[in-house]
Amino acid sequence: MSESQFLLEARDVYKSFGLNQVLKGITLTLKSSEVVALIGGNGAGKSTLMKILMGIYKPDQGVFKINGQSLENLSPKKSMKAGIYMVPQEPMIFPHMTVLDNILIGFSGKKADLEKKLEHFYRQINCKIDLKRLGMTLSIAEQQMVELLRGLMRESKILILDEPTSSLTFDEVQTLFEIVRDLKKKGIGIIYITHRLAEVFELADSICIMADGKITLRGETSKFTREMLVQALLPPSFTPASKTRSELENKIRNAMPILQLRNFSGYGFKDISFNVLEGEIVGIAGVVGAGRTELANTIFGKEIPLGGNVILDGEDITGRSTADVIRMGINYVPEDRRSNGLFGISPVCANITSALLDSKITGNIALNNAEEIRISEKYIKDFRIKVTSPYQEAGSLSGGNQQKVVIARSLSTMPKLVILDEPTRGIDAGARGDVYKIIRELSHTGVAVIVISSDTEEIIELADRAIVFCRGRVSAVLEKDDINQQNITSASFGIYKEEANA
Amino acid sequence: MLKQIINRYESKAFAFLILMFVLVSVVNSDFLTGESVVNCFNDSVVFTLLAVGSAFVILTGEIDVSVGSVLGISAAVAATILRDGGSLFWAITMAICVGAFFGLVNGIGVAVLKIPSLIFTLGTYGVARGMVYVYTGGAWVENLPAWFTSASHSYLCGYLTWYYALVLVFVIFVQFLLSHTKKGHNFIAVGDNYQGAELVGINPTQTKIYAYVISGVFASVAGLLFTSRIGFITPMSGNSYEMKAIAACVLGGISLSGGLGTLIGAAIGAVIMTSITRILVFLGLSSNYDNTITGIILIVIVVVNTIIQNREIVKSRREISLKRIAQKAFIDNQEVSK
Amino acid sequence: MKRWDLTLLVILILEICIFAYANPKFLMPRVIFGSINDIIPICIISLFVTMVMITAGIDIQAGAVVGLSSIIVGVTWQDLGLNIWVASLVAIIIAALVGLLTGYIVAYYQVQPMVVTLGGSFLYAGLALLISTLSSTESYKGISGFPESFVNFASYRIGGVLPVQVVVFLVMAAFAWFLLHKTKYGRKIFLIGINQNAAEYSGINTRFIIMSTYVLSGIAAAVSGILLTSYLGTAKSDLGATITLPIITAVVLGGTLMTGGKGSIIGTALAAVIIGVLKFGLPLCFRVNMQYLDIPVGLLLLIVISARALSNRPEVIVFISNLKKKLDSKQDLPLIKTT
Amino acid sequence: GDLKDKTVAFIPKLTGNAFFESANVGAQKYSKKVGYTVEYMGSPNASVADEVNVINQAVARGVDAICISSVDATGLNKALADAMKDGVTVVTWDSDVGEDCRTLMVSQGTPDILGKMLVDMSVDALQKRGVDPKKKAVKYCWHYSQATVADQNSWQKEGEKFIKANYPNWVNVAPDNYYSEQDAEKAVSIGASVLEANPDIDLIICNDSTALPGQLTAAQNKGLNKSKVTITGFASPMSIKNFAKSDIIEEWGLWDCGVQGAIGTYLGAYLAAGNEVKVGDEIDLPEIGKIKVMPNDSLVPGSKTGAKNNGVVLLPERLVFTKDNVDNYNF
Ligand SMILES: Nc1ncnc2c1ncn2[C@@H]1O[C@H](COP(=O)(O)OP(=O)(O)OP(=O)(O)O)[C@@H](O)[C@H]1O
Ligand SMILES: Nc1ncnc2c1ncn2[C@@H]1O[C@H](COP(=O)(O)OP(=O)(O)OP(=O)(O)O)[C@@H](O)[C@H]1O
Ligand SMILES: [Mg+2]
Ligand SMILES: [Mg+2]
Repeated sequence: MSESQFLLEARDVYKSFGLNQVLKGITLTLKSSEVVALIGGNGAGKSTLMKILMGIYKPDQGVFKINGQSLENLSPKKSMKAGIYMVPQEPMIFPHMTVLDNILIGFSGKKADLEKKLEHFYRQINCKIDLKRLGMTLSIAEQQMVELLRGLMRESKILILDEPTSSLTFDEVQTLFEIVRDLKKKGIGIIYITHRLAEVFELADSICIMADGKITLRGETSKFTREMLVQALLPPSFTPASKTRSELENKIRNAMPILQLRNFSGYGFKDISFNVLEGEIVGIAGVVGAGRTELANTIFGKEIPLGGNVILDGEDITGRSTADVIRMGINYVPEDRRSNGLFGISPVCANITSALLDSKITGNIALNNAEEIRISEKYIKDFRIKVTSPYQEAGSLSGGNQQKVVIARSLSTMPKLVILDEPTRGIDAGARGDVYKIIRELSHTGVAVIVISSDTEEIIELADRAIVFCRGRVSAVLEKDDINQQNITSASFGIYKEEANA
Repeated sequence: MLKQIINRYESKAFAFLILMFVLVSVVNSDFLTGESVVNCFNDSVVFTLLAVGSAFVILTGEIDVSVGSVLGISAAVAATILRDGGSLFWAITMAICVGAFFGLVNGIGVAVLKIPSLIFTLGTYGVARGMVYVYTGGAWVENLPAWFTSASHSYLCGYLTWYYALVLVFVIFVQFLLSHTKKGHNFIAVGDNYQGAELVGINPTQTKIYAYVISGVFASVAGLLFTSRIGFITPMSGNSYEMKAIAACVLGGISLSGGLGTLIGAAIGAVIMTSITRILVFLGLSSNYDNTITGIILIVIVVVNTIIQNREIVKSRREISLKRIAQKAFIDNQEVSK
Repeated sequence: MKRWDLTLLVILILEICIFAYANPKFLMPRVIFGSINDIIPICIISLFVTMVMITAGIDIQAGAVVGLSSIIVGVTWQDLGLNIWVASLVAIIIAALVGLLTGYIVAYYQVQPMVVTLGGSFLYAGLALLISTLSSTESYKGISGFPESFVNFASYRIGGVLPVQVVVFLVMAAFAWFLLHKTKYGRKIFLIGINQNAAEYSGINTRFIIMSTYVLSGIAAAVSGILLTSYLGTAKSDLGATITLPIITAVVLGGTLMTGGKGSIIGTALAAVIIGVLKFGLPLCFRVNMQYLDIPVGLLLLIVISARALSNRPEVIVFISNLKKKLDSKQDLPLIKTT
Repeated sequence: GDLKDKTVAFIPKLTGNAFFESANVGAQKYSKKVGYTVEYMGSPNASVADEVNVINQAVARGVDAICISSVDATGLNKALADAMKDGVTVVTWDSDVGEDCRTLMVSQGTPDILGKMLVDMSVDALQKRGVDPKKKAVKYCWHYSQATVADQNSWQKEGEKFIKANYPNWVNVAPDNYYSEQDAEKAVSIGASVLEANPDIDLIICNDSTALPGQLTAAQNKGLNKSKVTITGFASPMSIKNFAKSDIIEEWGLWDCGVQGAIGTYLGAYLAAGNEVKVGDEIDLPEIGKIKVMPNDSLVPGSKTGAKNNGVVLLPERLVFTKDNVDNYNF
């Protein structure tokens, strides 16, 4: 009976997609009241393993046991019956259903009871989404919330959270942590997948590191240090880039403002005024729904402004079309890579040059293939994008490399200002380092950069100046030395007082 | 509750139908005799079944262009049996088997082999139509027993035929199942978000196969009613009905991208589609206008509806955004008042 | 994609070989070119519907536009007294406007293209009939008596062998190929089909491009309508009534993805010819009656598409690659021995 | 010449239509008896492009003669002229093409004969139910397949002319006519609407083989019969038999399309075998009898006739069916 000490056992799991062998004999165990953090680079196979546990993918091979009972031919139905539930990495919302239906679909039982239960969880996670809203009106963050509620409602014995915090902000992450701890007390086993190492130490009982389809390291959290994890995750040749601040400071001090916002208002933000200087990295922090993405979208001509001005290099570009704005010298890396960023079944080179199609560089009428390849290869080299050739399908790249492709696309137009929205969401540590390096190098060349991020560490690491949004307004402007976790957090909730820090 | 009903797309479609009737009555008061109005419904019985069957498939996010041909082959099979003195039971059974068979083939092709539905059903469309010719040798199936054809005009009450009454009750019943049972929800869920449906434990493959089988069976039942109503079967029976069935679904507010719409809507759409022919007669307009008017109604209704819908989506998104900022002001005021 | 084009080429050659074997007459230039005339409208239109479908749209009204342009040629020539070539130009312009309207509704109002063109297929067929009733010639008669130059145009054979229609098709295919695969415009079409949102974030004017593909397909339909009118010597409102589904079949068999983003002009052209040759060869060489042709064409579609879907399955790819490895290793074997 | 090894392609406007299928049955039976071969080739769609396609196929297949009912008066001319250039004999039946693009035409009658026949049947049936067609302002309408179908429209035109000339007091309630596009479902629906929209209608003429049974079904559904409304038209006897037996219809007509098919294909084989005919000649068909070649202008006034192998052959008789004689026919 020693076996049944495990809530879940998955042994020797193999899985390949065509010729791509993703899982090469994974063994994973989970006890009740245990939080196992599963970490690993993009494409390590974490989500694949979880989808196999959920019965969505069929494994090529593998033994699965729950409480010592072996399970065969898993299907989502069977897995759920066995007490497994996964909150997926990519939210799967039914766009034409209300939030209520979205959460309750697939449940049996009286609707009234279910609603009561739902109310309980709503209060617990402090969720404010209107239950009557349609799925299609939800932002990604809200979608993730709904997914989480679905998971909680299941009251399963084994809960899988696949990067649950990638779109959540600080306070919501804290709420989530409380919930996880609460569940743990109830004896529920949790598999927690994340790219944020801080979360691992805060939450996990034990850690599994996955690389190249295998578990390379496993042990109790107390036995690991942050450095050990980083070491285990990074590719052997990786050298982290260092910040050269003093050099930058001089540059910025004499710089001209590239972008000026004057009382700029739109749907989701109001009265925004700030400048971005040549070569400066401005971080925009804030909680979910603070209106940062809306601001970026409105500057980029995707939504109509409601007042104020956007001035780029002395020229008023308020309300111009996207194509115009790109021509004037702004480019934007959208936050939702899958739906707004990437041309999945198109080659990498076509992705990178897609924003150049209106410029003469790629030819007059006929497409200049040689030039296209030249440009693509330059970025592939500069950004160390891992591809077999510039003709590889972009969708087949790992998340980090996809993100680099999208960034390359926005830089290919030689913009004066780049806005990066959540540039490292869902990206592993290695790729993240690369992206940071790209951003810094960019600012060295005099390009102004705005980084929108919900990851406070990222703002601290990158920004020369941080602007914190709260409910559509600027609640604080933090100069370099004031950028820290506490200030950003308090400002995000609109309770930051400059005097207090002075 | 009342407001909800009024806001439903089906109610608007129904209102449009009534408006059509009123306009015609203004021009030609003969139309107002109950008979003509009720006959608009009676005449739609075949298309109602086709449209409702197609609706199942469309709700799951696929399409079925083989229904017209399946109607043809089922009708030919049933009619031949009846003409040769076979029993009604046998005719019905065989027709439904044929429909279910083609539905199953479609379902397997689309759901299991994952072939785009338009293409796969285009293939079965051709095969089924060709089989009508092979089966009948190109000849008409005529002289069906009178009891079978006269059943099509036996009336439940007034001018309402049994056929339409039964089909209507059936459609309402099926709609009830669709919106109030778990299995019913599956169809819409699969069309709304395939992977999401999979994740919450729905078997999308199975659901799609069901949808196609239902569509095939509905088409074959439509074929039976067609046979009974018409009394003879030509090899071209049901030709191009698939497009009209799809048009009926669209008029009834079913989204071709799946996950949105009701069977009631499809049934109303079918009545609108078939009424156009009749209405022209009453308006004294040449039948030459038939297709033109159908096309205009289809395009205008759908364009207007889409514009309104898209506006509403943008509006609600903007409202939500504005509300978020407004909350801030609210909190500020509170703090100040403290 | 290239692989699929090649597969289609092999299927076509196989088909021709089988037919030629069954009936050597099949290969006589006069016979084979004579038959090609009958499928040219489908071939030409499917080239441009390919572009529409790559943007993730669909055009099922092209057949109706064929009839509309034919009757416009007839009516403007006969009743308005326009020069026949001017009349043809008018037809092309009107078809382009029809495409523009359709494209506008699809691109700017975001109405589902299937619905708009379904409505269009009713509307333009209906309009064609109405226009024909305006003519002084009764609708049933078909407008005829066109000038010799026009009537002879479509049946003219260059060098006495190669029909002009085939040349028109080849020129349009080359044009479409260049446009789609070699220009920036074509690249935009692909990108829009793959991800319209991302294309917008790349600054591509997606709506305009989408609209323009419908204009092109409208023009292609008009060209086909004019060719048909010239070939038959008569203008009728129902000329294209039966070609819609064959067009879609050709485009998809040619490897165009229904969801957009993938497709090839060469593939479409080959597929259109495959279907045409099948429809001609079966009656000629195997005495299949034309009314049964839906079955083999339907089956061809089902088999080819199913085979393709299966061959793209991971299991099958693995199997094939294992097979390849085995074959390779077998070939290696003697080498090892000798060394 | 010998007809033995001659092959004739028998081409209908469309397949799957009762009229053409019956004609084919007649042609096949007769060819077996006489000893030539008939191949039935056609498209399920009545479209010019499709029919040209069928002609090209027949020529490519190497038939000796084509016997065709054209969907379009001019659209086939070029294809048929090309076929003749290739040495294929072209005969038309039922529906003609340009007179120089074929040899003989086997006609069921000129449009005015058939138009008049429709009106005559109507008048007879009206009289039988006690209506005086000379006195009463008979309300009538036409219901057939489509405004684009050549022969049906030409009969309607001539019939209408005949009515205007002989029964000027009649009233056409729908001068634009009703069309049901050979769609049976639509024929019933239109049929019912016609009866409802015009409750006092006296006469409906359905010169289309789908429209007639559809219209009769509608009348039957409404509980009408031949004493309340007169419906007549062209359709095969088999398809209307049951309606006649239940007294929904008094009489309807057609010609013996089986004989027409037989004559057409025979003439095709006969001319292909090298025989020559000219206007005025009589051809002796086994079991059918002698038929006379007439000039083309007996069908279309003003048309020319070639010196040899060109002209028109008229079917000897057109048939009117009633419930008493319908059992004598099986097509
Ligand atoms: N449905 C699929 N078909 C083919 N390949 C797939 C499929 N799903 C995943 N893969 C491949 O399997 C590998 C592992 O993917 P997976 O999503 O499991 O990685 P992950 O560890 O979750 O990465 P991330 O941290 O980016 O979420 C990747 O190379 C991916 O391309
Ligand atoms: N109804 C909607 N339909 C589509 N997108 C929406 C809708 N509502 C919001 N969004 C998008 O969701 C995203 C998140 O908006 P939000 O106001 O939360 O911006 P944010 O401050 O950048 O927050 P986040 O941290 O989630 O990026 C934005 O891209 C916004 O445009
Ligand atoms: Mg993952
Ligand atoms: Mg954002």
